[in-house]
Amino acid sequence: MNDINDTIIPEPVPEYPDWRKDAKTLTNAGLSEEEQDWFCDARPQPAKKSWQVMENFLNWARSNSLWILAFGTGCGAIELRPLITARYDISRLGMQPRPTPRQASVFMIGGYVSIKTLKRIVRSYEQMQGPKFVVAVCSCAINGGMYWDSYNTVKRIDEYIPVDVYVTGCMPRPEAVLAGFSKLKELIKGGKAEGQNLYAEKFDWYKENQKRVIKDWNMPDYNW
Amino acid sequence: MVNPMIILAMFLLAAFATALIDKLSRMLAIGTMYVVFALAAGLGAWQLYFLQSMPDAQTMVYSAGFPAPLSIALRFGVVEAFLITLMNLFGLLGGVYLFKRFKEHGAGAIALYLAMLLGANGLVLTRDIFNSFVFMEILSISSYALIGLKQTKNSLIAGIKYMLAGGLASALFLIGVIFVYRFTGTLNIDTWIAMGNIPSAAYLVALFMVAIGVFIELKPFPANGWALDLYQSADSGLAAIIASVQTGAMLFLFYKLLPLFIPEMLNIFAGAGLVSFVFANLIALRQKDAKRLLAYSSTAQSGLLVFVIAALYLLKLPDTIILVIALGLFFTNFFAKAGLFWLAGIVKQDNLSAWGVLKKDSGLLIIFGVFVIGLMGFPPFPAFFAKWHLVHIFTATKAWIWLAGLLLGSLLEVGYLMRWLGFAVKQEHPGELSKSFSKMLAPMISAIFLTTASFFLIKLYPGLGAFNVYPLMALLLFGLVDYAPAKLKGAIAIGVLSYWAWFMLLPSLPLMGQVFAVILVGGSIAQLFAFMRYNGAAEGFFPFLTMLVFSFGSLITASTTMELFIAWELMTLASYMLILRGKKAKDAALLYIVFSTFGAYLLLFGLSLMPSTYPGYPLILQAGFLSIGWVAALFATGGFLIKMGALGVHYWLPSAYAEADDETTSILSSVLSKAGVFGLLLILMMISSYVKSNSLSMIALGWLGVFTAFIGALMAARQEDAKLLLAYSSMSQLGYIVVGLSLMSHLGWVSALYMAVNHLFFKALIFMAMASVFLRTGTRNMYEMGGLIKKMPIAFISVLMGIIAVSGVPPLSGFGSKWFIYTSLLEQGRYLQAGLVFFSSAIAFLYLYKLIHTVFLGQAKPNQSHVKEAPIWLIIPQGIFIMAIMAISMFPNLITKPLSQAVGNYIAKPDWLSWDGYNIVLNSPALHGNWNGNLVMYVTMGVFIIPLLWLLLVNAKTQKVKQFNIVFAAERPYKPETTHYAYNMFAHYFKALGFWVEPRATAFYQGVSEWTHSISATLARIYTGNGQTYILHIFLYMITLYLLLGVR
Amino acid sequence: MSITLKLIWAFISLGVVTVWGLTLNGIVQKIFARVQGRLGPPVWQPFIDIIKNNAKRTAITHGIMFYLGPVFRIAGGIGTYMFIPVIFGSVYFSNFSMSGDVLLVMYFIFFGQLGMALGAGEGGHPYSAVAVSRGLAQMTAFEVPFALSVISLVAQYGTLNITEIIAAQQGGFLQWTLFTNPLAVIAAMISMLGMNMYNPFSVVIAPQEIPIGPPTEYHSSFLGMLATNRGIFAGAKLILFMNLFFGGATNLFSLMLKTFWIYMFSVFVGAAYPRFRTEDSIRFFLKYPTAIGIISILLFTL
Amino acid sequence: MLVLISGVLLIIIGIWAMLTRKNIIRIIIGFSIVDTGVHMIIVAIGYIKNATAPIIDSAVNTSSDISGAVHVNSLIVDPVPSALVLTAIVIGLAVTALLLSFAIRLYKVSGSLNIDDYEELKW
Repeated sequence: MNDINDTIIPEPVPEYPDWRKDAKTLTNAGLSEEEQDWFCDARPQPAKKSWQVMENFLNWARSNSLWILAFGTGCGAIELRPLITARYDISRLGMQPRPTPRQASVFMIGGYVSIKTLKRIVRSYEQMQGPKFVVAVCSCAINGGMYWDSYNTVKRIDEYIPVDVYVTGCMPRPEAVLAGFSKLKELIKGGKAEGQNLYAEKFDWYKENQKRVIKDWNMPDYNW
Repeated sequence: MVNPMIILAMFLLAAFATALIDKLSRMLAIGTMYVVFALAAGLGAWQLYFLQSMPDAQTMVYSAGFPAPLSIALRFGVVEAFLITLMNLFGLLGGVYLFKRFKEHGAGAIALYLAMLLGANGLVLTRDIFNSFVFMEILSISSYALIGLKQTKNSLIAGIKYMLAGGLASALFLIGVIFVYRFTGTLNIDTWIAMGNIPSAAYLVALFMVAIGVFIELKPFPANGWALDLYQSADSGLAAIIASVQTGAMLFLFYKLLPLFIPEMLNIFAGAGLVSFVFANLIALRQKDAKRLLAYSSTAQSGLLVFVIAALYLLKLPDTIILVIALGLFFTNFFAKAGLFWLAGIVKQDNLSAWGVLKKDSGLLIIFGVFVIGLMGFPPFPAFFAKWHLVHIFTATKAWIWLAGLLLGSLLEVGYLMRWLGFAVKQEHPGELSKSFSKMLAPMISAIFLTTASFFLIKLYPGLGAFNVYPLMALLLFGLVDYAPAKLKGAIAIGVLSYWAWFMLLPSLPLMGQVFAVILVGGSIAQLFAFMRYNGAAEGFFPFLTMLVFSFGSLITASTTMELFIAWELMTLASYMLILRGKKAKDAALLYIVFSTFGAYLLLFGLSLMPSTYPGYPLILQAGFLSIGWVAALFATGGFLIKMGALGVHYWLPSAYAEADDETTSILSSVLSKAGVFGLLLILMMISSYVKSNSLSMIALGWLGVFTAFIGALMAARQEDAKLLLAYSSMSQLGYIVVGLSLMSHLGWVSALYMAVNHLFFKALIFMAMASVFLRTGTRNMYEMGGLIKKMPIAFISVLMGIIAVSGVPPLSGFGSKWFIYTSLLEQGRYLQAGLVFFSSAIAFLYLYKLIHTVFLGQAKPNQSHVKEAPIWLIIPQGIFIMAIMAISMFPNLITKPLSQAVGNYIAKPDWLSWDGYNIVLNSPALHGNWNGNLVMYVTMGVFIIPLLWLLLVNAKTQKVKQFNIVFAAERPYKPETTHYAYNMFAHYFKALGFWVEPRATAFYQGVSEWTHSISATLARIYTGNGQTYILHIFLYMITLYLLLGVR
Repeated sequence: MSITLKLIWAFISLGVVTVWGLTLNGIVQKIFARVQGRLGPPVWQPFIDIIKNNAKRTAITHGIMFYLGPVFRIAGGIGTYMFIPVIFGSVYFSNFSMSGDVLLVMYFIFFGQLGMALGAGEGGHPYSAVAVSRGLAQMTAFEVPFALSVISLVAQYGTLNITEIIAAQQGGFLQWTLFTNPLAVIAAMISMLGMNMYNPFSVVIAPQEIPIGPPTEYHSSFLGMLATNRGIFAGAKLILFMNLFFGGATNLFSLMLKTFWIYMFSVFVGAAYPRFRTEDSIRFFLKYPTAIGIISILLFTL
Repeated sequence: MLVLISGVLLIIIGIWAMLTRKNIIRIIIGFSIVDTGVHMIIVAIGYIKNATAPIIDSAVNTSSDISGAVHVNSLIVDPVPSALVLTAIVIGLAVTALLLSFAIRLYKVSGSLNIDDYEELKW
């Protein structure tokens, strides 16, 4: 059932500009004057971990209570249905879909990410409370897949939000997705799934990437 | 002893001399005329003084030195002297008012005016019927001629109509006189009376013709079209004199003739007078033209007076009583009606809605108010006392139809007069007043005279305590200093009222009275702070506020039914004025006063059925021993329930509460409604000897209360206007009080009083907080607000405390009231009522959440970013009430024990109710239960603080975010308006239960109103404007009365 | 008993009910899963979820009332529990039930709901307010049959005191209100379906429609606190029902047994039925259960 | 008796005129006729058949008693109504005169004597 070969662990992005030097002060630049009052403008900060024994215990709890954000961003989201229903039943692993990003801890990117969807993905991701994890499912989320030369699809999702686990396939079978989640659990238990802190540290870089593809940027820069 | 001939001679001499003097100097002629009036009035006054010192003096004077049949007799008794004084005073005032006319028209006008007054004076004095005819004609002809001075089309044709009608009336009179003469052989009225009844149909017909001749001149409905036109078109100064002096003189003539009439005739005239009173008032209801309205009002009033003297005569009451009552009515009318005509001349606006110009001169506005309120028969004006006694007399003689007619007509009168007052106070109008010293003097002096007389009347009236004067004194004194800054006046008012309440009111009361004193007076004083927020003078608040508070005091201390009623009416008046001060409160205030007056009349009738009380001891003390009949109780209860806004008669409540100024609404809701509770409790105490909890009536009252609570809560839940919501909430809460009172048990009354105290605290608290919100946001629509918690945290805390208390959630005191109500209901086996109470109290959550959510939570609106916390003056009362709520929540014994003790004086505390520390233990055979408010408070604090500490520990670093940082289906919101869930918040609820809140009361009252207006409009059609039709009316009227009389 | 000892026992009893309530929640999830042909999460899953939620590293707040909402909620749960005697005859498990009678308990239930509604309101999310309005509307309706059945108990036993009501039911299961006043129990049990907010009365949290209702904006330790309260509050309500209608419990074991089966009633119904709309559920509660409640009162008064 | 009946008849005619004629002057004439009728009634009431006028002259048979008081032995008409009618006539005249002057003024102001043209003041 578990075919781990389908799973790819992403390499860290090799090079990026020295964002600390180039850091522009983002003050909800995309918003009009009036709208700025309605959005918070605090940057996300990297979170500190507690002492190790405690952190191990908490990581165990986190890995056994993975709440998925029920936001089907692409066709791969169809795989979530067999996962949560009788045949695969991820609830036995302590996982369940949550309708609001506030309460979810795993964001499953379900395939191709159009630029329009990216906007929503970014907002939803930023509204999730840390520690938060991203599982990118389908080839399209890894390299664009069949949308390789599309004008409207992003190719590497981890340039925009940090991804913990990729699951390849077009589409991956539920078993593969399940294997991906198992991998994620391992990573969490090992304390290696720190995408949230990565995002906070490289916030400006991520923002720059996001803004590069999203032309009509009318969102706040800090989607708390 | 003054020879009345002197007066007549003086007038004649002056009238003839005028032509000569006018040649010398016009001013001198006018001056001479004034001197004559002054002298005549002085003679009348002197005669009064003389008769007072020598009561047995001979008052009959014979013109030619022979006794009656051979010469004309004049009488100059007390009544005549009084009337002469009044009339000549009036002649003087009216003369001053007409100064410009006299100056313009010269000797002719002066002579005519003198002749007119001569006629009036003669008519009063003479005891000879033919002489009466002569004076009548002098009076009439001079007034015809004076009318002709204003040569406009309308004035002239009205004059012709008047002359034709007057001529016909005098023709009838004359024929009647000559036939009576044929039977009696004399023209002296006293001799006629002495001859007694002559058993002849022809004689009766002749008498009838004499009477109808006079009666037609008194302008009875519907034979009065000519008079209406006359009043409408004539010069206001002249109309004033005709309405007062001419009517007065004719009335007195009618009064002189009364002893001649057989009972059937008296009956007919009383009935005709009453019909005139009711129907003229009914038609007046839809008048838009001020002078025509006054015309209807005048005819109504003369109808009332005819009715009163005829009816009282029929009841064979002593002359003194008839005269005192009739003069009470007459005196008020005399000044008020003429005063209003004079004002009409100053305002110079036909349309009622244009009377807003009066606002340009607050003095005139006050005068206008005095006249209108006096005319309606509110205390302290003499008409009030007259009506009070009339009602008592009619009740005692079981003259139900007369009573009903009297009250109905009075109610209609209140309707249009108050509408008019509303226009004058509220409607803006750009017009100008035509003011001049001569024109201002007359209304001013009559207003002062009327007020002073009333003031002395209420001060000297036998059996009225000093407390009844306080409200009026407060009104007067604060009215005089109304230009002072609001803060100063507020401080003085609070100081004075506190001193009075603490040192004078409280010590004079039994415990139950003290409870109500705390609620009514204490509650008001605490809220007075809010009125100090106004910058500048804030005219119109403090006179009526202090009047209101003092009238609460006199209500509680009232020892007789009359004191009670006076206090009740003064309270109503003061609250009406306060409501009227609201920006758009014109219609709401009218609705309030009409309903209140209706309630007051029910109450008046109820009170008139009550046995006499012991003056000097507060009713609340006596109530335990007094016992009244169920009819009295029923009507009085009806009156009080209207003030409380019980279901069915709640129609006035929402709009009045909503449109009054915010601070006023707070007082209305939290304090004024408790006055109704006081009254209801009083009535229940008086019937407690034979009505028990399981009586059908009390169960019915209980259901009324429960449904009031239920419908009130449902209605509140569907309002979008915060004040309307709170208004319906008040209605609902008062429903609980009614249920509690209806239980007639110790526990039930304690629960009602506990609820009353609680309602005062939390409703005042919420209203004060909401007042500050309205002040800052400038709107009352809740959906236009939102997120104000960050801008106005204190207001939020107040509302939060308030709604926790309203909803009855422990640990705050609200739960206590719920606990008491349930236990008292269940203890008496009122299970189903308890069930519905529970449902209502659950519905309360709907509107309370709506209130706090849509205003303080949710999305803040961009246009309210400037909003800040309210001024300190609004926060002080909130602080007081929060502390009060906390105190009685923490230590419920502070209030439950005194209440139980107070109730225990009337219904003994049962053994099974006991206090164990703070634990109230109920061990009745029917019900066990307990409540320990103190412990609940501690437990709640404990279970609240521990999780809070945990959360602070775990959640130490929490990012504070802004309003749009919400999960919005991966999108971002674009407008706070569309993101704030507020409008029609409980749509689904009313999809299911909407049929309960269909506006049935509204439909009913609007139907009543439409029908009244339609009838009024239809009736008004008989006045076609055609002079011939009016002549026909007179004939048909005469024939109808004749047929009704049934003389064969 | 000294106040300190009392407090300690109250804490112990609170711990017991929390554990039992959360376990029950776990069992319920398991049962729902089995009904749907799944294995379902482990029974201890609610505990893990609570730990995880409390262990979240970040949290946001919309304001002071938002912050206090869960505190109100859990205070309402604990308070409700504190005012109920848990085990009949046991001085240790009577909590602070001497503070008041069943009326106090019924009204204290609102404490948490009101506070939560306010907190959710300050969250600023329209769905929270929508859900609160649904919840309140439904609450007014289902409280009616419950109140009527409590009134019926008053008519039957002449007391509002919970301990006295339990005492009246002692002496064999035939003395339970269930058998002495079946109509009242039926009304109350139907009303409990509404209180527990399982189907068919789950329109308040309706996850597919208004993402889980009032707690839409709640997360991290706030959510953890709410989840803890689910255990305590469920336990408190079940114990209340057990005390009123099923003879109370004289020991911990019979408490668990009875509360389990009382809970199962609404779980079974919830697993089997679809959802009502708000107005439909209001109409439902105000028709049959209310009528049954009224009849049960009339039977005892006439 | 005849005077009485004719007086009543005059009143009826006068009233008929007042009610049916549209011209104000005619109405005033009707009023005047009513007035005259009333006066006739008054006179008729005081009249006693075969009696003389109430003036103590040769037509009246008088006698004096010892005290000097004069007794009238023959029938005389009641003087009071006659006195009254004089006053009434004066008053009636005044009213008629005023009415006519008003009518003239009215005609000057608005150019019509038809009473139907003056219905502005109503309801």
